[in-house]
Amino acid sequence: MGGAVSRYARLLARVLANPARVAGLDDAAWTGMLTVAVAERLAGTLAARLADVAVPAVVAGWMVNAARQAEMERASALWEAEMARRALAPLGVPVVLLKGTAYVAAGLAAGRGRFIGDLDILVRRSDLPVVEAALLAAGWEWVKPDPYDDAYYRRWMHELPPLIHKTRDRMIDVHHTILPPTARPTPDAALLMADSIALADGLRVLGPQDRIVHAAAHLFADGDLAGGLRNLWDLHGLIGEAGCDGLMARAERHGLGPAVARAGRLAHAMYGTDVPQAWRRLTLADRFYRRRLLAVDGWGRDVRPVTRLLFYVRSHWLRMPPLMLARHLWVKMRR
Amino acid sequence: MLEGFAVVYHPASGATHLLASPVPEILATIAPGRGAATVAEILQRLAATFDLDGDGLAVVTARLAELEAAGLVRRA
Amino acid sequence: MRHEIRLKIGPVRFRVGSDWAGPVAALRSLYREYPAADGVPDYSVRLEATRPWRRFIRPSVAVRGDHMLPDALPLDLAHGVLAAEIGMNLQLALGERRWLLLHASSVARDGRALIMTGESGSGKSTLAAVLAARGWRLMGDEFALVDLVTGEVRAFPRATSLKNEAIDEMLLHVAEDRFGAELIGTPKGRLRHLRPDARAIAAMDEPATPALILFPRFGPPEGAEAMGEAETFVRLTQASTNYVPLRRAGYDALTRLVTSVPAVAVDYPDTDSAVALVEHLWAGL
Amino acid sequence: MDEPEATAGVPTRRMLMLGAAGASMVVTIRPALAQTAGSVLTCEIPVPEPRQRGQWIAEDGTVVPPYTKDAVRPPSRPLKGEDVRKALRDRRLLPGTSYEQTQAYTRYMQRLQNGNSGFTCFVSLKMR
Repeated sequence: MGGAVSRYARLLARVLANPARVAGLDDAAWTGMLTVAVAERLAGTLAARLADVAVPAVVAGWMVNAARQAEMERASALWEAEMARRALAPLGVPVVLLKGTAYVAAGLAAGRGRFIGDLDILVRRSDLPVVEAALLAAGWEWVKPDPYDDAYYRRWMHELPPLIHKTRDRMIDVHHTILPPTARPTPDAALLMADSIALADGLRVLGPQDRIVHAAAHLFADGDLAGGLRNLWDLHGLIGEAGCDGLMARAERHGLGPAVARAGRLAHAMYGTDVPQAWRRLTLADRFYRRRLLAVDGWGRDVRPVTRLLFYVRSHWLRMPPLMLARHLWVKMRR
Repeated sequence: MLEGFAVVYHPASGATHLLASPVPEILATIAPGRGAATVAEILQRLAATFDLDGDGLAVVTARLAELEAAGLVRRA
Repeated sequence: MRHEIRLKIGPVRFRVGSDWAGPVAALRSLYREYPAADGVPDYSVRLEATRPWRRFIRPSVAVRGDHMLPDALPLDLAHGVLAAEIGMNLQLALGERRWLLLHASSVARDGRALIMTGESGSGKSTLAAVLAARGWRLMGDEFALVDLVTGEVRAFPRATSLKNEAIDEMLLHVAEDRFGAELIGTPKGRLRHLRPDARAIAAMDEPATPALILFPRFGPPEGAEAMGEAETFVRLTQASTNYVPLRRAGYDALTRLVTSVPAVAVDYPDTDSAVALVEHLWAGL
Repeated sequence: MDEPEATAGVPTRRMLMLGAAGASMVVTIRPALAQTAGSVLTCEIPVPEPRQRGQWIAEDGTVVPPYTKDAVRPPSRPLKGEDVRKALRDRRLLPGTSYEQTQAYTRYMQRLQNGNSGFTCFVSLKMR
């Protein structure tokens, strides 16, 4: 398993798990590893991991760039969350931060150096109309004024169509649950909300084990595994902080036992995450996932096109019942 | 011409803003130490330092809305 | 990748990979006098076929790398050097956080730097090349790198990119053997690279203290007008590719620059009068 | 309030001109996208976006089904940034298009938002 093409992706995973392994790396290994880190949006994470180990002088400049960019993203993400908080506070409804912004706001290991793009929040489904109106009044606007996409999102997705702030150019995704209603597992959104934790400013984050469930759902039940190395690194940190006691029971309540178990097995295999004995061995299918996670070469190029395509088709399959998939592709195709 | 503008850096947002008069003067009335104020109080504080022309209430309300959108002031 | 070259331009190390030999051979020739760039690059640039078969049939170069812009238009293989130049510019423009980047040309004399910034077509590249031919040290024609701590300018002397009439103009000042091959019909028109002289390359790691900022504009009538600090500040934020992401550090560096260095908007009808204006302003500092 | 740090001097005078309520007195420095893309220059704008392939463009720049009354056919290839820039600057027609097509395509591009294909390219052209 593996092969030369993913050599630097595997090196990156090993170094993230254990930064001391950079000792003795030659220039070619550094070059390949740093390039993979940029391509997989793990540059800031790697720089944070390497902050306390000795690195050769030739990579110091790269480290400065990565660390400063990560610090900028952290500060921008927190400000965007604060602006959303100000817009929504008068409503008095619970607002839960998700993913990267939640990790930095709560000071979690997964947030250290992390790349952060959009702001993701979770609100109660019944609050969606007032939240939408408050955001529109505070300067957010629809990204795509397109009726089909709009109807599609409202009917089938677990989030509002994306909004972008008109002066800050930042996107916000407003979720009412963590997977599309059409997907086979049906997470218990009310339970996620009920067990969420308030931060000092009134914004909330998911409970420790629900964060794991969400990250696993995001990685395995809701996408084509693009950026998977990064998402799996999140899981490594989240599992390290929350532990695995009672985790499977929690995952089952959201219908996501298999996704969480797979996340645990792969995180252990790739990053040495501390998990129960049962998760310390990869299944045959897991190995195929690992093959996809590592499908990037030392120039940052996507490799293994067939593996990638299979996971892409799978991502659509997971989100929609077959008849709907056909209709979706048909509407997309005819336009 | 841009002279006469105040250039301010706002650490929380990382944004740089150019503020034209009377915005810097309005901000000064609610600077840390002087405490929060209603629109009417801001007008009073301005009038203590300056002679004012025009429709003070409408202008101060409009400027505060701009400042709020930029995240520089917050409704208490 | 099949073909690869390492380049060190000023303080920045690149590796450029290519699906074809041509672009790498052209870069090798253009940068033959530059010091070896071993070690670990700061950035990788990839010149790739847009589709596997496009390596052979109507070859078309996609510019990719660590940092990419959406919507980037592929280039003809014949313009591979331009593709590499665009790729390297883009890495700095999108990825660089060590210095405040100004989209500007710069030259130096006695350790002090003249920074020239303006829209493309303002003649800032040509002006820098002409001043270099008249004894100034060329620091760069695309980016001036302002140190966030010291405020000094670092050089980024990549091959000067001359367009259209500027090529003919520079052939009057510099021997033709310093030019690369002429590229016809690029998206920027006719384009030819000029290799910086030995002095510019030898001194490329030496910073200079900024002494004067010019906003040149090509066209009559001749004139020079001092620019206020606030206007200079705002114009330079728009000339910087990384002012906003640098946050506080960018604000501090730019504030220091505009409050310590005079800025002048100059209009010039021809190169000779521009050089005379520059010398006059420089003498008056 | 949050605390901004002022630099250039705040003008102080006894008479304070308040100006009009409708004017904008707070301007925020935006990222210089133009300079970033300007160093790249070669970009293109698909009209309409690839996912809307085959649709036509109405007079007001919206994307409409083919053969809609008063709508125009989309260009067969994405528009080149440089052609768009010249057309905008010189108020000329885009190469190989009619007046109506140039109008419709321009309005289409003006409606693009961040996230749409071609947005970055179009913004960079307008700003240079």
